Amino acid sequence: MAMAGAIISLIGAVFLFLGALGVLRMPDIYNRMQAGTKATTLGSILFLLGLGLGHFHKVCICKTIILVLFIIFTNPISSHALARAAHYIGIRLTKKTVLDKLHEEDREELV
Amino acid sequence: MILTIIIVLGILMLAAAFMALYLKDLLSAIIASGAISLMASVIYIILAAPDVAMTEAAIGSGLTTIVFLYALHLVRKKQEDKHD
Amino acid sequence: MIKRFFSLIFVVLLALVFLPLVTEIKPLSELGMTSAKYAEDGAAELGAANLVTSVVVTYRGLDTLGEVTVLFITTAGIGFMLRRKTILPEKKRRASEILKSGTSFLLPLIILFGVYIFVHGHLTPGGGFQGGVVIASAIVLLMLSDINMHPDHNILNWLESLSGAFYVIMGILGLILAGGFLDNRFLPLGEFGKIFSAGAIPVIYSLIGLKVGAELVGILNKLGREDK
Amino acid sequence: MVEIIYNIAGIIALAGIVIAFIRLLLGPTAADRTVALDAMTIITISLIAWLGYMLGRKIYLDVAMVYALISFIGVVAIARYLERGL
Repeated sequence: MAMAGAIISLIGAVFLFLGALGVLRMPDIYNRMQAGTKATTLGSILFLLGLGLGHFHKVCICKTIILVLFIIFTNPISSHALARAAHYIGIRLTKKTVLDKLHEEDREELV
Repeated sequence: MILTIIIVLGILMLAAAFMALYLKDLLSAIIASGAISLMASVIYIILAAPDVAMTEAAIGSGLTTIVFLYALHLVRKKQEDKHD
Repeated sequence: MIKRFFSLIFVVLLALVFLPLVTEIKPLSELGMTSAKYAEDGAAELGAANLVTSVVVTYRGLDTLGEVTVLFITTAGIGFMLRRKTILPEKKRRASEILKSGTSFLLPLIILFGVYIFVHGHLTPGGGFQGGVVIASAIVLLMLSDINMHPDHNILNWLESLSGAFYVIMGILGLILAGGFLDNRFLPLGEFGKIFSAGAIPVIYSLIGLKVGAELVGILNKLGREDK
Repeated sequence: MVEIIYNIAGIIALAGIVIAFIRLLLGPTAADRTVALDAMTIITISLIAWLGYMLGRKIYLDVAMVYALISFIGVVAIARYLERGL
Protein backbone atom coordinates (compact mmCIF):
# COMPACT_ATOMS: atom_id res chain seq x y z
CA MET A 1 0.00 0.00 0.00
CA ALA A 2 2.67 2.51 1.02
CA MET A 3 4.90 1.53 -1.91
CA ALA A 4 2.03 1.91 -4.41
CA GLY A 5 1.20 5.34 -2.98
CA ALA A 6 4.83 6.42 -3.26
CA ILE A 7 5.07 5.34 -6.89
CA ILE A 8 1.77 7.06 -7.78
CA SER A 9 2.95 10.30 -6.24
CA LEU A 10 6.27 10.00 -8.07
CA ILE A 11 4.36 9.74 -11.37
CA GLY A 12 2.28 12.76 -10.32
CA ALA A 13 5.42 14.75 -9.53
CA VAL A 14 6.80 13.94 -12.98
CA PHE A 15 3.56 15.25 -14.52
CA LEU A 16 3.85 18.43 -12.44
CA PHE A 17 7.42 18.90 -13.66
CA LEU A 18 6.44 18.31 -17.30
CA GLY A 19 3.58 20.80 -16.98
CA ALA A 20 5.97 23.44 -15.68
CA LEU A 21 8.41 22.61 -18.48
CA GLY A 22 5.59 23.07 -20.98
CA VAL A 23 4.84 26.49 -19.47
CA LEU A 24 8.45 27.43 -20.09
CA ARG A 25 8.98 25.92 -23.54
CA MET A 26 5.72 26.21 -25.53
CA PRO A 27 5.65 28.81 -28.32
CA ASP A 28 2.58 30.96 -27.53
CA ILE A 29 0.30 31.70 -24.61
CA TYR A 30 -2.51 29.32 -25.57
CA ASN A 31 -0.18 26.34 -25.77
CA ARG A 32 1.39 27.37 -22.48
CA MET A 33 -2.03 27.47 -20.91
CA GLN A 34 -2.74 23.99 -22.24
CA ALA A 35 0.37 22.59 -20.57
CA GLY A 36 0.07 24.68 -17.44
CA THR A 37 -3.50 23.66 -16.71
CA LYS A 38 -4.10 20.13 -17.93
CA ALA A 39 -0.77 18.53 -17.07
CA THR A 40 -0.56 20.15 -13.65
CA THR A 41 -4.16 19.21 -12.82
CA LEU A 42 -3.48 15.55 -13.61
CA GLY A 43 -0.16 15.73 -11.82
CA SER A 44 -1.61 17.22 -8.65
CA ILE A 45 -4.46 14.68 -8.60
CA LEU A 46 -1.99 11.78 -8.80
CA PHE A 47 0.42 13.40 -6.32
CA LEU A 48 -2.25 14.03 -3.68
CA LEU A 49 -3.92 10.63 -4.06
CA GLY A 50 -0.54 8.94 -3.79
CA LEU A 51 0.19 10.84 -0.58
CA GLY A 52 -3.22 9.88 0.82
CA LEU A 53 -2.71 6.20 -0.04
CA GLY A 54 0.72 6.11 1.50
CA HIS A 55 -0.38 7.59 4.82
CA PHE A 56 -3.80 6.01 5.07
CA HIS A 57 -6.01 7.54 7.73
CA LYS A 58 -9.78 7.99 7.57
CA VAL A 59 -10.06 11.73 8.19
CA CYS A 60 -7.04 12.57 6.07
CA ILE A 61 -8.07 10.62 3.00
CA CYS A 62 -11.43 12.47 3.12
CA LYS A 63 -9.65 15.84 3.20
CA THR A 64 -7.34 14.79 0.36
CA ILE A 65 -10.30 13.80 -1.81
CA ILE A 66 -12.02 17.13 -1.08
CA LEU A 67 -8.81 18.93 -2.02
CA VAL A 68 -8.64 17.05 -5.34
CA LEU A 69 -12.31 17.90 -6.04
CA PHE A 70 -11.66 21.60 -5.36
CA ILE A 71 -8.77 21.59 -7.84
CA ILE A 72 -10.91 19.85 -10.47
CA PHE A 73 -13.75 22.39 -9.99
CA THR A 74 -11.79 25.61 -9.98
CA ASN A 75 -8.89 25.11 -12.37
CA PRO A 76 -10.78 24.96 -15.72
CA ILE A 77 -12.79 28.11 -14.94
CA SER A 78 -9.74 30.27 -14.36
CA SER A 79 -7.90 29.03 -17.45
CA HIS A 80 -11.01 29.51 -19.60
CA ALA A 81 -11.46 33.10 -18.42
CA LEU A 82 -7.78 33.86 -19.01
CA ALA A 83 -7.73 32.33 -22.51
CA ARG A 84 -10.82 34.30 -23.52
CA ALA A 85 -9.32 37.53 -22.21
CA ALA A 86 -6.03 36.89 -24.01
CA HIS A 87 -7.88 36.33 -27.27
CA TYR A 88 -9.94 39.49 -26.87
CA ILE A 89 -7.00 41.78 -26.22
CA GLY A 90 -5.40 40.43 -29.38
CA ILE A 91 -2.43 38.36 -28.34
CA ARG A 92 -1.21 36.63 -31.50
CA LEU A 93 -1.35 32.91 -32.02
CA THR A 94 1.75 31.08 -33.15
CA LYS A 95 2.29 30.70 -36.88
CA LYS A 96 1.74 26.96 -36.84
CA THR A 97 -1.93 27.38 -35.81
CA VAL A 98 -4.37 25.91 -38.33
CA LEU A 99 -7.81 26.73 -36.86
CA ASP A 100 -9.18 29.62 -34.80
CA LYS A 101 -12.90 29.15 -34.19
CA LEU A 102 -13.28 31.98 -31.67
CA HIS A 103 -12.06 34.50 -34.22
CA GLU A 104 -14.65 33.41 -36.80
CA GLU A 105 -17.61 33.75 -34.45
CA ASP A 106 -19.01 37.21 -34.04
CA ARG A 107 -17.59 38.71 -30.91
CA GLU A 108 -19.62 40.06 -28.05
CA GLU A 109 -19.38 43.83 -27.97
CA LEU A 110 -18.85 46.08 -24.96
CA VAL A 111 -22.11 47.04 -23.31
CA MET B 1 15.72 18.56 2.62
CA ILE B 2 13.58 21.12 4.43
CA LEU B 3 16.50 23.55 4.38
CA THR B 4 16.77 23.14 0.60
CA ILE B 5 13.12 24.12 0.20
CA ILE B 6 13.59 27.18 2.42
CA ILE B 7 16.67 28.39 0.51
CA VAL B 8 15.18 27.83 -2.96
CA LEU B 9 11.90 29.54 -2.04
CA GLY B 10 13.80 32.41 -0.39
CA ILE B 11 15.84 33.04 -3.54
CA LEU B 12 12.67 32.95 -5.64
CA MET B 13 11.04 35.42 -3.24
CA LEU B 14 13.98 37.80 -3.66
CA ALA B 15 13.76 37.53 -7.46
CA ALA B 16 10.00 38.21 -7.36
CA ALA B 17 10.60 41.23 -5.11
CA PHE B 18 13.08 42.66 -7.65
CA MET B 19 10.50 42.04 -10.40
CA ALA B 20 7.83 43.90 -8.46
CA LEU B 21 10.24 46.82 -7.99
CA TYR B 22 11.67 47.13 -11.50
CA LEU B 23 8.95 46.15 -13.97
CA LYS B 24 7.43 49.06 -15.88
CA ASP B 25 4.14 47.22 -16.42
CA LEU B 26 2.07 47.65 -13.24
CA LEU B 27 -0.07 44.57 -13.87
CA SER B 28 3.08 42.40 -14.00
CA ALA B 29 4.23 43.94 -10.73
CA ILE B 30 0.91 42.97 -9.13
CA ILE B 31 1.35 39.39 -10.37
CA ALA B 32 4.89 39.31 -8.95
CA SER B 33 3.63 40.42 -5.54
CA GLY B 34 1.10 37.57 -5.70
CA ALA B 35 4.00 35.17 -6.25
CA ILE B 36 5.77 36.60 -3.19
CA SER B 37 2.80 35.86 -0.94
CA LEU B 38 2.54 32.36 -2.43
CA MET B 39 6.08 31.46 -1.39
CA ALA B 40 5.86 33.30 1.93
CA SER B 41 2.92 31.09 2.85
CA VAL B 42 4.96 27.90 2.25
CA ILE B 43 7.76 29.28 4.42
CA TYR B 44 5.29 30.09 7.20
CA ILE B 45 4.11 26.48 7.07
CA ILE B 46 7.67 25.18 7.37
CA LEU B 47 8.15 27.45 10.40
CA ALA B 48 5.11 25.71 12.00
CA ALA B 49 2.69 28.65 11.88
CA PRO B 50 -0.38 27.33 10.05
CA ASP B 51 -2.65 30.17 11.22
CA VAL B 52 -0.39 32.82 9.73
CA ALA B 53 0.01 30.74 6.58
CA MET B 54 -3.75 30.52 6.18
CA THR B 55 -4.13 34.28 6.59
CA GLU B 56 -1.43 34.85 3.99
CA ALA B 57 -3.13 32.37 1.65
CA ALA B 58 -6.56 33.94 1.97
CA ILE B 59 -5.41 37.56 1.75
CA GLY B 60 -2.43 37.39 -0.58
CA SER B 61 -3.79 35.11 -3.28
CA GLY B 62 -7.20 36.66 -3.77
CA LEU B 63 -8.06 39.85 -2.00
CA THR B 64 -4.86 41.92 -2.31
CA THR B 65 -4.67 41.25 -6.04
CA ILE B 66 -8.28 42.29 -6.49
CA VAL B 67 -7.90 45.51 -4.48
CA PHE B 68 -4.81 46.45 -6.54
CA LEU B 69 -6.67 45.65 -9.76
CA TYR B 70 -9.62 47.85 -8.80
CA ALA B 71 -7.24 50.69 -7.97
CA LEU B 72 -5.47 50.27 -11.33
CA HIS B 73 -8.86 50.23 -13.03
CA LEU B 74 -9.85 53.52 -11.38
CA VAL B 75 -6.56 55.13 -12.47
CA ARG B 76 -6.98 53.90 -16.04
CA LYS B 77 -10.54 55.21 -16.20
CA LYS B 78 -9.48 58.62 -14.95
CA GLN B 79 -6.73 58.83 -17.57
CA GLU B 80 -9.12 57.87 -20.36
CA ASP B 81 -11.61 60.51 -19.20
CA LYS B 82 -8.86 63.11 -19.40
CA HIS B 83 -7.97 62.14 -22.98
CA ASP B 84 -11.54 62.35 -24.24
CA MET C 1 19.37 55.03 -11.24
CA ILE C 2 20.89 55.68 -7.83
CA LYS C 3 17.51 55.05 -6.24
CA ARG C 4 17.24 51.66 -7.94
CA PHE C 5 20.72 50.76 -6.81
CA PHE C 6 19.93 51.63 -3.20
CA SER C 7 16.68 49.69 -3.22
CA LEU C 8 18.55 46.65 -4.56
CA ILE C 9 21.16 46.95 -1.80
CA PHE C 10 18.38 47.36 0.75
CA VAL C 11 16.55 44.21 -0.33
CA VAL C 12 19.75 42.15 -0.28
CA LEU C 13 20.65 43.43 3.19
CA LEU C 14 17.14 42.62 4.41
CA ALA C 15 17.53 39.08 3.08
CA LEU C 16 20.89 38.70 4.85
CA VAL C 17 19.32 39.87 8.11
CA PHE C 18 16.43 37.43 7.86
CA LEU C 19 18.44 34.39 6.67
CA PRO C 20 19.78 33.35 10.11
CA LEU C 21 16.26 33.65 11.52
CA VAL C 22 15.16 30.93 9.13
CA THR C 23 18.16 28.62 8.99
CA GLU C 24 19.19 28.64 12.63
CA ILE C 25 15.76 28.39 14.16
CA LYS C 26 15.57 25.95 17.08
CA PRO C 27 12.62 25.06 19.24
CA LEU C 28 12.88 27.00 22.50
CA SER C 29 14.16 24.91 25.37
CA GLU C 30 12.04 26.82 27.84
CA LEU C 31 9.23 29.33 27.41
CA GLY C 32 8.95 32.77 28.92
CA MET C 33 6.62 33.33 31.87
CA THR C 34 3.57 34.51 29.92
CA SER C 35 3.82 31.95 27.13
CA ALA C 36 4.48 29.15 29.60
CA LYS C 37 1.27 30.04 31.41
CA TYR C 38 -0.69 30.06 28.12
CA ALA C 39 0.81 26.76 26.96
CA GLU C 40 0.27 24.92 30.23
CA ASP C 41 -3.10 26.20 31.37
CA GLY C 42 -4.69 27.28 28.08
CA ALA C 43 -6.10 23.95 26.93
CA ALA C 44 -7.39 22.89 30.34
CA GLU C 45 -8.79 26.30 31.27
CA LEU C 46 -10.62 27.24 28.08
CA GLY C 47 -11.10 23.90 26.33
CA ALA C 48 -9.85 24.95 22.88
CA ALA C 49 -7.63 22.52 20.96
CA ASN C 50 -6.01 25.31 18.91
CA LEU C 51 -4.01 27.36 21.39
CA VAL C 52 -3.67 30.33 19.03
CA THR C 53 -7.44 30.68 19.05
CA SER C 54 -7.69 30.82 22.81
CA VAL C 55 -5.00 33.53 22.90
CA VAL C 56 -6.57 35.60 20.11
CA VAL C 57 -10.17 35.39 21.29
CA THR C 58 -9.97 35.17 25.05
CA TYR C 59 -6.62 36.11 26.58
CA ARG C 60 -6.02 38.93 24.07
CA GLY C 61 -9.63 39.42 22.97
CA LEU C 62 -9.55 43.16 23.54
CA ASP C 63 -6.78 43.52 20.94
CA THR C 64 -8.90 41.64 18.42
CA LEU C 65 -11.71 44.10 19.08
CA GLY C 66 -9.23 46.88 18.33
CA GLU C 67 -8.19 45.25 15.03
CA VAL C 68 -11.77 44.94 13.89
CA THR C 69 -12.31 48.58 14.79
CA VAL C 70 -9.30 49.56 12.65
CA LEU C 71 -10.88 47.72 9.71
CA PHE C 72 -14.12 49.61 10.30
CA ILE C 73 -12.28 52.95 10.26
CA THR C 74 -10.57 51.93 7.02
CA THR C 75 -13.93 51.22 5.41
CA ALA C 76 -15.26 54.58 6.52
CA GLY C 77 -12.16 56.37 5.23
CA ILE C 78 -12.31 54.72 1.81
CA GLY C 79 -16.01 55.52 1.53
CA PHE C 80 -15.27 59.14 2.40
CA MET C 81 -12.38 59.53 -0.04
CA LEU C 82 -13.88 57.78 -3.05
CA ARG C 83 -17.17 59.70 -3.09
CA ARG C 84 -17.66 60.94 -6.63
CA LYS C 85 -20.25 63.29 -7.99
CA THR C 86 -20.36 62.89 -11.77
CA ILE C 87 -19.99 59.49 -13.35
CA LEU C 88 -19.39 58.96 -17.03
CA PRO C 89 -21.10 55.83 -18.30
CA GLU C 90 -18.50 53.17 -18.93
CA LYS C 91 -18.50 50.33 -21.43
CA LYS C 92 -17.92 46.87 -20.06
CA ARG C 93 -17.78 43.40 -21.49
CA ARG C 94 -20.12 40.74 -20.14
CA ALA C 95 -18.67 37.61 -18.57
CA SER C 96 -18.81 34.38 -20.53
CA GLU C 97 -21.46 31.74 -19.94
CA ILE C 98 -18.95 29.28 -18.48
CA LEU C 99 -17.86 31.79 -15.84
CA LYS C 100 -21.49 32.50 -14.89
CA SER C 101 -22.40 28.82 -14.55
CA GLY C 102 -19.21 28.07 -12.68
CA THR C 103 -19.89 30.93 -10.28
CA SER C 104 -23.42 29.78 -9.53
CA PHE C 105 -22.03 26.30 -8.84
CA LEU C 106 -19.03 27.35 -6.75
CA LEU C 107 -20.56 30.23 -4.75
CA PRO C 108 -22.40 28.09 -2.14
CA LEU C 109 -19.35 25.84 -1.86
CA ILE C 110 -17.00 28.74 -1.10
CA ILE C 111 -19.40 30.29 1.42
CA LEU C 112 -19.84 26.91 3.11
CA PHE C 113 -16.07 26.53 3.30
CA GLY C 114 -15.75 29.97 4.88
CA VAL C 115 -18.35 29.05 7.49
CA TYR C 116 -16.43 25.81 8.14
CA ILE C 117 -13.25 27.79 8.72
CA PHE C 118 -14.68 30.10 11.35
CA VAL C 119 -16.86 27.52 13.10
CA HIS C 120 -13.90 25.13 13.36
CA GLY C 121 -11.57 27.90 14.49
CA HIS C 122 -10.99 26.32 17.91
CA LEU C 123 -10.04 22.92 16.41
CA THR C 124 -8.07 23.57 13.20
CA PRO C 125 -5.98 26.50 11.94
CA GLY C 126 -7.99 29.46 10.82
CA GLY C 127 -10.68 31.49 12.45
CA GLY C 128 -12.87 34.51 12.11
CA PHE C 129 -10.59 36.69 10.03
CA GLN C 130 -9.69 33.99 7.51
CA GLY C 131 -13.28 32.79 7.19
CA GLY C 132 -14.48 36.35 6.66
CA VAL C 133 -11.92 36.85 3.90
CA VAL C 134 -13.06 33.63 2.18
CA ILE C 135 -16.70 34.76 2.28
CA ALA C 136 -15.74 38.19 0.92
CA SER C 137 -13.86 36.45 -1.92
CA ALA C 138 -17.02 34.55 -2.81
CA ILE C 139 -19.00 37.80 -3.06
CA VAL C 140 -16.19 39.29 -5.19
CA LEU C 141 -16.45 36.31 -7.54
CA LEU C 142 -20.16 37.11 -7.91
CA MET C 143 -19.29 40.75 -8.69
CA LEU C 144 -16.75 39.64 -11.29
CA SER C 145 -19.14 37.34 -13.10
CA ASP C 146 -22.07 39.78 -13.27
CA ILE C 147 -21.47 43.41 -14.23
CA ASN C 148 -24.83 44.56 -12.86
CA MET C 149 -24.37 43.04 -9.43
CA HIS C 150 -24.47 45.54 -6.54
CA PRO C 151 -24.29 44.29 -2.96
CA ASP C 152 -26.87 46.19 -0.94
CA HIS C 153 -25.39 48.95 1.24
CA ASN C 154 -28.08 48.75 3.90
CA ILE C 155 -27.78 45.00 4.41
CA LEU C 156 -24.00 45.25 4.66
CA ASN C 157 -24.20 48.09 7.18
CA TRP C 158 -26.78 46.30 9.32
CA LEU C 159 -24.83 43.02 9.25
CA GLU C 160 -21.62 44.75 10.26
CA SER C 161 -23.15 46.85 13.02
CA LEU C 162 -25.19 44.01 14.49
CA SER C 163 -22.27 41.58 14.60
CA GLY C 164 -20.04 44.24 16.16
CA ALA C 165 -22.65 45.01 18.78
CA PHE C 166 -23.17 41.34 19.59
CA TYR C 167 -19.40 40.91 19.91
CA VAL C 168 -19.34 43.57 22.64
CA ILE C 169 -22.45 42.07 24.27
CA MET C 170 -20.74 38.66 24.44
CA GLY C 171 -17.77 40.36 26.11
CA ILE C 172 -19.99 42.03 28.70
CA LEU C 173 -21.83 38.73 29.34
CA GLY C 174 -18.45 37.20 30.08
CA LEU C 175 -17.73 40.07 32.46
CA ILE C 176 -21.01 39.51 34.33
CA LEU C 177 -21.33 35.72 34.33
CA ALA C 178 -17.68 34.58 34.33
CA GLY C 179 -14.23 35.90 35.12
CA GLY C 180 -13.73 38.96 32.94
CA PHE C 181 -14.33 40.80 29.68
CA LEU C 182 -14.62 38.30 26.78
CA ASP C 183 -14.26 35.32 29.11
CA ASN C 184 -15.65 32.31 27.24
CA ARG C 185 -16.62 30.15 30.22
CA PHE C 186 -20.22 31.32 30.69
CA LEU C 187 -21.27 28.68 28.16
CA PRO C 188 -20.53 25.01 28.98
CA LEU C 189 -17.02 23.96 27.95
CA GLY C 190 -18.15 20.60 26.60
CA GLU C 191 -15.94 17.71 25.55
CA PHE C 192 -12.40 18.62 24.48
CA GLY C 193 -11.91 18.40 20.72
CA LYS C 194 -15.57 18.35 19.64
CA ILE C 195 -17.41 21.11 17.73
CA PHE C 196 -19.61 22.12 20.65
CA SER C 197 -16.80 22.86 23.04
CA ALA C 198 -14.63 25.74 24.18
CA GLY C 199 -17.56 27.74 25.54
CA ALA C 200 -18.29 30.95 23.68
CA ILE C 201 -15.25 30.86 21.35
CA PRO C 202 -17.12 29.53 18.25
CA VAL C 203 -19.90 32.10 18.74
CA ILE C 204 -17.44 34.99 19.06
CA TYR C 205 -15.45 33.74 16.06
CA SER C 206 -18.60 33.55 13.94
CA LEU C 207 -19.42 37.16 14.84
CA ILE C 208 -15.87 38.26 13.94
CA GLY C 209 -16.13 36.39 10.64
CA LEU C 210 -19.43 38.06 9.71
CA LYS C 211 -18.08 41.49 10.64
CA VAL C 212 -14.82 41.11 8.70
CA GLY C 213 -16.61 39.70 5.65
CA ALA C 214 -19.15 42.54 5.59
CA GLU C 215 -16.40 45.16 5.97
CA LEU C 216 -14.23 43.75 3.16
CA VAL C 217 -17.21 43.46 0.80
CA GLY C 218 -18.02 47.08 1.66
CA ILE C 219 -14.47 48.21 0.77
CA LEU C 220 -14.48 46.37 -2.57
CA ASN C 221 -17.99 47.59 -3.32
CA LYS C 222 -16.92 51.19 -2.83
CA LEU C 223 -13.80 50.67 -4.97
CA GLY C 224 -15.49 48.91 -7.84
CA ARG C 225 -19.07 50.10 -8.13
CA GLU C 226 -20.40 53.63 -8.23
CA ASP C 227 -23.65 54.67 -6.59
CA LYS C 228 -26.18 55.76 -9.10
CA MET D 1 12.71 3.12 0.57
CA VAL D 2 9.20 4.58 0.60
CA GLU D 3 10.47 7.71 2.35
CA ILE D 4 13.18 8.13 -0.29
CA ILE D 5 10.67 7.92 -3.15
CA TYR D 6 8.43 10.50 -1.45
CA ASN D 7 11.43 12.80 -0.99
CA ILE D 8 12.38 12.47 -4.67
CA ALA D 9 8.79 13.33 -5.64
CA GLY D 10 8.94 16.45 -3.46
CA ILE D 11 12.24 17.55 -5.02
CA ILE D 12 10.82 17.10 -8.53
CA ALA D 13 7.78 19.23 -7.61
CA LEU D 14 10.11 21.93 -6.21
CA ALA D 15 12.06 21.89 -9.50
CA GLY D 16 8.72 22.42 -11.26
CA ILE D 17 8.12 25.58 -9.20
CA VAL D 18 11.56 26.91 -10.17
CA ILE D 19 10.98 26.24 -13.88
CA ALA D 20 7.54 27.88 -13.87
CA PHE D 21 9.10 30.86 -12.10
CA ILE D 22 11.51 31.35 -15.01
CA ARG D 23 8.48 31.88 -17.27
CA LEU D 24 7.16 34.38 -14.68
CA LEU D 25 10.45 36.27 -15.06
CA LEU D 26 10.65 36.08 -18.87
CA GLY D 27 7.02 36.22 -19.95
CA PRO D 28 6.58 38.92 -22.58
CA THR D 29 3.00 39.87 -21.65
CA ALA D 30 1.14 39.99 -18.35
CA ALA D 31 -1.08 37.11 -19.48
CA ASP D 32 1.97 34.83 -19.81
CA ARG D 33 2.98 35.74 -16.29
CA THR D 34 -0.50 34.93 -15.04
CA VAL D 35 -0.33 31.48 -16.64
CA ALA D 36 2.99 30.87 -14.89
CA LEU D 37 1.55 32.04 -11.56
CA ASP D 38 -1.42 29.69 -11.99
CA ALA D 39 0.84 26.70 -12.62
CA MET D 40 3.01 27.68 -9.65
CA THR D 41 -0.05 27.86 -7.41
CA ILE D 42 -1.15 24.34 -8.28
CA ILE D 43 2.32 22.91 -7.70
CA THR D 44 2.48 24.83 -4.40
CA ILE D 45 -0.79 23.23 -3.27
CA SER D 46 0.80 19.83 -3.85
CA LEU D 47 3.93 20.93 -2.00
CA ILE D 48 1.95 22.14 1.03
CA ALA D 49 0.09 18.82 1.23
CA TRP D 50 3.43 17.00 0.90
CA LEU D 51 4.86 19.05 3.78
CA GLY D 52 1.80 18.25 5.89
CA TYR D 53 2.22 14.52 5.38
CA MET D 54 6.01 14.52 5.71
CA LEU D 55 6.13 16.62 8.91
CA GLY D 56 3.30 14.54 10.37
CA ARG D 57 0.99 17.56 10.86
CA LYS D 58 -2.12 16.66 8.89
CA ILE D 59 -3.98 19.86 9.80
CA TYR D 60 -1.78 21.65 7.24
CA LEU D 61 -4.14 20.26 4.59
CA ASP D 62 -6.59 23.05 5.55
CA VAL D 63 -4.16 25.66 4.23
CA ALA D 64 -3.90 23.78 0.93
CA MET D 65 -7.71 23.69 0.75
CA VAL D 66 -7.88 27.48 1.14
CA TYR D 67 -5.42 27.85 -1.74
CA ALA D 68 -7.29 25.40 -3.95
CA LEU D 69 -10.59 27.21 -3.47
CA ILE D 70 -9.51 30.88 -3.38
CA SER D 71 -6.53 31.31 -5.69
CA PHE D 72 -8.51 30.99 -8.91
CA ILE D 73 -10.47 34.15 -8.04
CA GLY D 74 -7.30 36.21 -8.45
CA VAL D 75 -6.70 34.75 -11.92
CA VAL D 76 -10.32 35.38 -12.92
CA ALA D 77 -9.98 38.98 -11.71
CA ILE D 78 -6.84 39.52 -13.81
CA ALA D 79 -8.62 38.06 -16.84
CA ARG D 80 -11.65 40.31 -16.33
CA TYR D 81 -9.36 43.32 -15.96
CA LEU D 82 -7.64 42.47 -19.25
CA GLU D 83 -10.89 42.10 -21.19
CA ARG D 84 -12.30 45.28 -19.61
CA GLY D 85 -15.11 43.70 -17.63
CA LEU D 86 -14.09 44.66 -14.10
